[in-house]
Amino acid sequence: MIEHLSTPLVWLILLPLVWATLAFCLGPGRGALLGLSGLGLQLLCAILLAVEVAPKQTVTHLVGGWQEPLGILLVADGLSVTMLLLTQAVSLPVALYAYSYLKQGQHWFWPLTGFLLAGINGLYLSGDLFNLYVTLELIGLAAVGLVVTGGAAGQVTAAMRYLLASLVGSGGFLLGVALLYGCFGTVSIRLLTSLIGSQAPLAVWLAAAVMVAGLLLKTALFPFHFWLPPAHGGAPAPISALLSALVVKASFYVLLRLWLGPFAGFVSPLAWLPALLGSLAILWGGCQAIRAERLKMMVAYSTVAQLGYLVLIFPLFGTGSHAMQIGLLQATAHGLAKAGMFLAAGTLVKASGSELIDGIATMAGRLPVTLFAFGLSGVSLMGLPPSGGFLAKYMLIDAALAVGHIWIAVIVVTGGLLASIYVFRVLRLAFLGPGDERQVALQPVSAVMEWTAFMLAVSAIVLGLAAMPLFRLLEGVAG
Amino acid sequence: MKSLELPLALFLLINLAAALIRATRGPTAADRMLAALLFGSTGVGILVLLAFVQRSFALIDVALTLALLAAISGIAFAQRTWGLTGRSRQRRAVEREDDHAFR
Amino acid sequence: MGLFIASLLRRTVGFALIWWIAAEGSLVAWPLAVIAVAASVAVSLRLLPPGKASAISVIGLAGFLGYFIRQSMLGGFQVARLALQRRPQLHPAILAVPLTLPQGLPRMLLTGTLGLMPGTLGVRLEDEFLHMHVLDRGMPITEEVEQLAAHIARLFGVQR
Amino acid sequence: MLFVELLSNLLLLTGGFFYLAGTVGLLRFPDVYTRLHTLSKADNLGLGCLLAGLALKADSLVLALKLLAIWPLTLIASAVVGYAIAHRADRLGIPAWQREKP
Amino acid sequence: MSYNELLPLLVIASSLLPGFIIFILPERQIVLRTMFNLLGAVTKLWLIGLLLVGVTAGEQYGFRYFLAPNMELVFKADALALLFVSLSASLWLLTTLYAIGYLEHAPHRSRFFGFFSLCVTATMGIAMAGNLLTFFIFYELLTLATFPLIVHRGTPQAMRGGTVYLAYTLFGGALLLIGIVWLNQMTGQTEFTQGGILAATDGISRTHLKLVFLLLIAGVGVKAAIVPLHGWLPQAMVAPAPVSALLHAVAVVKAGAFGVVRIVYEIYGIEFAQSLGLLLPLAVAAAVTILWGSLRALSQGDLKRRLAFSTISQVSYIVLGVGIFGTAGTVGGLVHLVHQGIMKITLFFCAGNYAETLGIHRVDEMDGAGRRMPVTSLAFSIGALGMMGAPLTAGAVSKSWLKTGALAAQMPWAIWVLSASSLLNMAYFLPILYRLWLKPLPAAWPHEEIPVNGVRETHWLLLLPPLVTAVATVAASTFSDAWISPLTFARMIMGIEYHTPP
Amino acid sequence: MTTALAFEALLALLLLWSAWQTLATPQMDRAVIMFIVFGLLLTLVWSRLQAPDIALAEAALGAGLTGTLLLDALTAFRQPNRSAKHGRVLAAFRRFPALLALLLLAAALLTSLTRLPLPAVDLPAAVAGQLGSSGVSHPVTAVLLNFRGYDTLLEVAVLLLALTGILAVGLPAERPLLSLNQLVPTLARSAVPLMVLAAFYLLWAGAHRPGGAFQAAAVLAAAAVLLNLSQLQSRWLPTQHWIRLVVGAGLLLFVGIAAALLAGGGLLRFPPGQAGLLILLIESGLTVSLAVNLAAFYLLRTSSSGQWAGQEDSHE
Amino acid sequence: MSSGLLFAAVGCLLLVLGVGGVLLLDHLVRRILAFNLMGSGIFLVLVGLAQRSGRIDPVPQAMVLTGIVVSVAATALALALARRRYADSGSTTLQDKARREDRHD
Repeated sequence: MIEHLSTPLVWLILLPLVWATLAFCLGPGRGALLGLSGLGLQLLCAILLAVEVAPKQTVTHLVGGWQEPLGILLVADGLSVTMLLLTQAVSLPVALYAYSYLKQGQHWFWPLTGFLLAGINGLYLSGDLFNLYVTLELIGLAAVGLVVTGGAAGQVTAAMRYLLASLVGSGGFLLGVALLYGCFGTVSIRLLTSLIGSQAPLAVWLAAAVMVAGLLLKTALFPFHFWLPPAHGGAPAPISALLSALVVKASFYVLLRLWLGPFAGFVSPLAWLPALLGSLAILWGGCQAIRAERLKMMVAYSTVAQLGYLVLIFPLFGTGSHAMQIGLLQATAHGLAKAGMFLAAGTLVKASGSELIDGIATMAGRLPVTLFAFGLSGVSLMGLPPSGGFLAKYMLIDAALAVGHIWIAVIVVTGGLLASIYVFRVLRLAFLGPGDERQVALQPVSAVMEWTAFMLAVSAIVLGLAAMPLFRLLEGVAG
Repeated sequence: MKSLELPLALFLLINLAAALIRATRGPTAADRMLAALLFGSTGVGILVLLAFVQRSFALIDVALTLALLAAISGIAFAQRTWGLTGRSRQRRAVEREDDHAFR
Repeated sequence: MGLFIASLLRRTVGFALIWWIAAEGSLVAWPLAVIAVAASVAVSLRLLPPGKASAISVIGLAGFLGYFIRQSMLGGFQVARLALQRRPQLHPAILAVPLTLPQGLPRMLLTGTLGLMPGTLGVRLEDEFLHMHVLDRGMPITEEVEQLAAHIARLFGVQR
Repeated sequence: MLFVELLSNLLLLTGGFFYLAGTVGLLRFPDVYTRLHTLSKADNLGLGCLLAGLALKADSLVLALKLLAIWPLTLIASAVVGYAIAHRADRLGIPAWQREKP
Repeated sequence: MSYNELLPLLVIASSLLPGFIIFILPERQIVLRTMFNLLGAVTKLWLIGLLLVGVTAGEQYGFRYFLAPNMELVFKADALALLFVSLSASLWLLTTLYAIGYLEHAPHRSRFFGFFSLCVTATMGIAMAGNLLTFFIFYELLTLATFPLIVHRGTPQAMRGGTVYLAYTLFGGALLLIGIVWLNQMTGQTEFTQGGILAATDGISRTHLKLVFLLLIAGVGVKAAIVPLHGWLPQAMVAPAPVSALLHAVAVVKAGAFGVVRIVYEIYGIEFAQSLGLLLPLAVAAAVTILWGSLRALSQGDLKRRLAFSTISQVSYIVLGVGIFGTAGTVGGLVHLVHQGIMKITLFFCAGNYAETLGIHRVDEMDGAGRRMPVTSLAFSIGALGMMGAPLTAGAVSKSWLKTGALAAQMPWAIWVLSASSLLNMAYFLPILYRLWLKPLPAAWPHEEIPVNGVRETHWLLLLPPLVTAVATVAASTFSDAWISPLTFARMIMGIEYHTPP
Repeated sequence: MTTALAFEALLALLLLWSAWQTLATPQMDRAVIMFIVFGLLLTLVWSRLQAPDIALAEAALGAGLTGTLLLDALTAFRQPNRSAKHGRVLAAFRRFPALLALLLLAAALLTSLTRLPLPAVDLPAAVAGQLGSSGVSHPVTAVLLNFRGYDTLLEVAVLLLALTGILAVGLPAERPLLSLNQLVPTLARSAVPLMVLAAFYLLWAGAHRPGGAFQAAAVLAAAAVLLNLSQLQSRWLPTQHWIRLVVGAGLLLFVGIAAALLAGGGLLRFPPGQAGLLILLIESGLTVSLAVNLAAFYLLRTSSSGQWAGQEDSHE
Repeated sequence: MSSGLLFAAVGCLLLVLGVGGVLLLDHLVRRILAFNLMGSGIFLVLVGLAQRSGRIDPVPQAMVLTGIVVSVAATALALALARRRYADSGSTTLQDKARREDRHD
């Protein structure tokens, strides 16, 4: 009985639901302690689940005790556990930061975040397409709610645009679910994978097309990225961190699952398409980040670029390389680094009172910890050693050259150089000499805000030195 | 003798199609709303007919619910919307409206 | 107090009857039915506190219903005739008729019912007058309103 | 039995007729007020006949009653909505349509 | 973890940990910071001593660690590594001492010394890297750690210098990365192995190998400042004197030159590289750099800029030595790796002293400074003479070995290049010496900051390091046959590389 | 048969026409009315598709809540709101690729419908087979609360989340009604008790025939809307904590039962014996909290000194 | 042609109409309406396809109920955002006011 009750997999979904609801009942601005302790427990659950999954490769849970196709199957394998660990590991420090950042004020950060995490965790554990749709909507609405937290007019517009994009995206996904159900009579990913062969009827092709398109829209892959920069760049820093580090990964994860699962039989000849979009994303995002005037906008465009790397792995599946591991490593490294960078950017903005990159000049030098956090995150984003970003980049180039995709290698290297331009654009400000006229009084920022960003950035670096457990966890995953 | 329900339902539907002309033509928003209300009451009729056609008496519950709630959007339209977003002549009418005091 | 209990009983029976009809005679989950009826009665008592106006006489109701159904048939026929005429013989106008019924429910019922009666449609209810839109000015509007008002007065057992 | 069926069908057809009349009225009548008349009278009568006709065909008494219970609901609804819209139209200063004097 | 695995890691940690601690220390904790700095430097020297003893005795020191499947972090402390490690570690100690004096009242010292330590750490990693991946990791780390030092002053020129530096080195890093991955694709590994890893492999396109060589050399050539990749070095002159010392002698350009050595000898293998026909172009590039650097140095009025172009020229001696097929040339190159370091750091220390004490930045301001600052000027003169290759200085030793090598390799043009370079060196150093000693004192110094205090012409911490390195410059020549001398060590390495001690 | 086909075809045409009108009619209030019409037609479609549960939901929501919500929202926009006219031709060109893509999508979808494989999995049979142990006898409810109860759990969370989101966006200030007549309150006074009864009925019906918590909640919410339209129920303020408590309680009850059932071996694993009762318990809780939740979409307003009340009136 | 298939086809058209509306129209309320049309279209496809052989399938029906709830939630949130957008900027679209011409008739 106790062993049933202590299924970490289920609690990863229930815990955030419970604390989000309780926080909602408590009212605006409250529920921080609930949220933080819930997040701590979630992290524990994720670790327990990882320990459980590592030897067995998959752990499943039948909701309601009903077998597929009648019931919904929850599945945890290396892939989902990695994402779950990332989610909890990022959200806990971000929540700590938010606790300090949002201390006063009437906001709904805690319940929204709780629902967001329930959605994300549920998504990573779901083995059922329709259930994935519900979690996608949960994530989408929570993210939109979070974007408006803070209340500026620009954020409302960004949130509206985000909501519409998100709804169309999940609409496409649901249409695909409908078509697949019509063809096969089930929405279980596992059953569908075994049912769909390489000779798919037109309806299945269409299902794949609309689902992929919808998910790309939600992932904000170029040219579907239009909604991301204003939404991520405009929201308060901890929220931007959550959105950039976690939310866009969720739909990418579904894309990955579908690509390697039900659609594997017939989509692989088209793998160049997402990779092409990814390449364009890297170049476009990089250039826009360089041109950005506002600090957080720059970081948001950097997300557009970094998401491009994720889809570059698609042509590499089935070539004997560690494509899946590379993708996950990149996702993890980006998640940690981007969260760290957004938090650091938030601290800089808050301390200097200016959103402009030039506006934070000389402020940076007075917040060394934050600056280090920004710099270390930047190291990972640029793909410089020793960082998780570097490992992913190196392995990506390696795998691409192995199959003769030289263009991928060139894109990756170019992307790294573009990233270095915009990262150092900020970092150099820290070294500007004293006596600058733009110098303004430093608004006080709490140590928690500085150190949480730092911890995230450091973990992005450490990931580059301790990635082997991740690879072992992912050993059994297909791809 | 062939059952009369389905042809009658079709007939009512044709009625609705005709009413849709009113809904499209207007001219005032209220005229369109009237068409919508007609859709409501005719819809109830079609629902009960369908209940007998398909021998699915749960549709009577649907009809009941629809009948019970049919008034709400009409009232909301009359009390909250009409005239506020219409033509400018009506807007001027709103300006002289003294019903604000009613609350 | 007695009034309250009478009202309570009447409404309970009424709602129970409605439940019974809706549930198509099934009494399987009677505890839920009890709660449902209790809740509806409670809501009803709150929204429509028992009072003079809400005490309806059964005979009055029967008379009213008979009159009403007959009149609404007539109303339907009249509209059908007008609608299907080659040139609809419409002579609409907005008229005001004096009100003889007491304030409250009776007047509401009058106004509402008039909308279902031949040729009349309430437009504005004021203290002393009811403004109505009529399809044909030539019709005996005042008589019709008088008749209806009489029925309603009987229904509620009120003086006019 | 035959009589009941015949009556029922007759009622259904009558109902259909009133519906038709309501729709035609909605299309042909000149202004909001007059159209409201068709809606609140013809349509309701049509529905009433329809329900009565179907009630005769119902398998059980209680089902028949349930069908008939729909009618008062729609009556109340259309009476109130009709009044509400007419009231609002009046408030907006929309005059009643008058036949142009030749 | 065994002792032999641990020792290389400790060498790295001995500067990494103090670096971290220094970052955390508050700005005003001067004593504590100095203590950690010196403790780290001394510990490192001691550890390197242990390594030296062990390596000479034939012990193997190394450490391996999997970063990812097929990605191994490999450290190995072989003789070549130790040559570089000991040079950097000793000069780090001196530079630290110098910097403590130099930055006595400057702001941001925590930051400065922290990144300084990181720089040295990266250099240690580069030196002890056991494969190209490890080399690359520390190579890029060095880029990151030096940037804050170059822009340390925060002036617009410093910013520009830093930006140019980044543009060059990051681009070079990208080329290097592609080269490494490509090579890894073709060979399956990039471990530094005596005699190279390519000779044994078959079926690899020679064109591809040549392209990869180009990529790799271009990658490391940026830091080694080979023309036309040298543009950043003169710009980086705006950094404080200890940083210049670091860039020119301890870490950066040396890392590039060291990379050339590793790639040519231990990846391609000298004989295989020769058979691919890669050495001659390399030597030519080096020769061009030598001449170009010297020529440009002639026209520089700013002392540090002149020294910078001198470095461009001098570092390519090392590359030239490598490019000359044969043992003697290599010994010349390797020994110059050390010698150039000692001599150039002397010159930069002195230049820093002039600037810090008297505010002298330009060559034409140096008139009579020898009388005001005799010790500094003596050290400067020794360094300058060494650069010219004057007898009894370290420069003479390296040049003679290089010339021998060139002769042996039948590249007589190289001798002409070296001689021409020596002449040019004289042309831009002798005027300075003339001004120092023979010109009269000026009426006032541009910006005298530190007044004369008895015999001490300036802060003693500024004085000690150049003295030590000047003495070393002489000693390296005088005792060139001693068992501990750089020359002996270089010959030992060559013995291992060519299996025939020269 | 042909009559049936004609009926369906006409229904389909009407549905598409009303949808088109919703998008194409120039004025917003017309669009909303056309959308209400669309909802009514959709109810008929669902009935024709033998899906009375969905028809009920559509009817309750479309007639009661969505329509009023949309009509209410229109009052916020003071101006008549035609779509922007500028650069129509240019816009058409800009939109041409999108239109082409949409047409292609439509063509592809329609083509794909003509060549569908036969479903390999017979899910209806599986549902029928396990219906006996699901605790309810109505298959849709069995799927909704037992077989796929987890979806429903998350769906309730979505609804609560939307409310949170709305609170985060900020609430507009209450606007007075344009006009009020005395008949509407009378209607409300007599109809609302019936609606309460209907809600209970739908809740009760869910166990063995079409109906259920959500439909019941929609009817209750509609009742609240009606009360507000008749000025019997003032708008709710965010400071009324009971609203949040009630809304949260439903979800907590659901999660609580789901978690408690973990002890039996699985999330939401109803023991066959108690399944019926537990499902009824969950549904009852949900009815109340969903009703408050849905009603709050319409009723929650800020007091005039609220978050952005002042801004709204500044446009005239 | 079964009624399921017919309405699935109608659903496809509705969906395309809705997507086009969400993407190409500018008035926010209309885009919200379009989203609802799109959702209804998808729901029709889901149930219609599953029931194309005429047999009732409760699973997609239950899914559609869930979907309806989700789209009601989304609609409510979207309306709140649209109102807020108008209150903040006086604009009923996502474009900035400066770029638009007069919206009056």
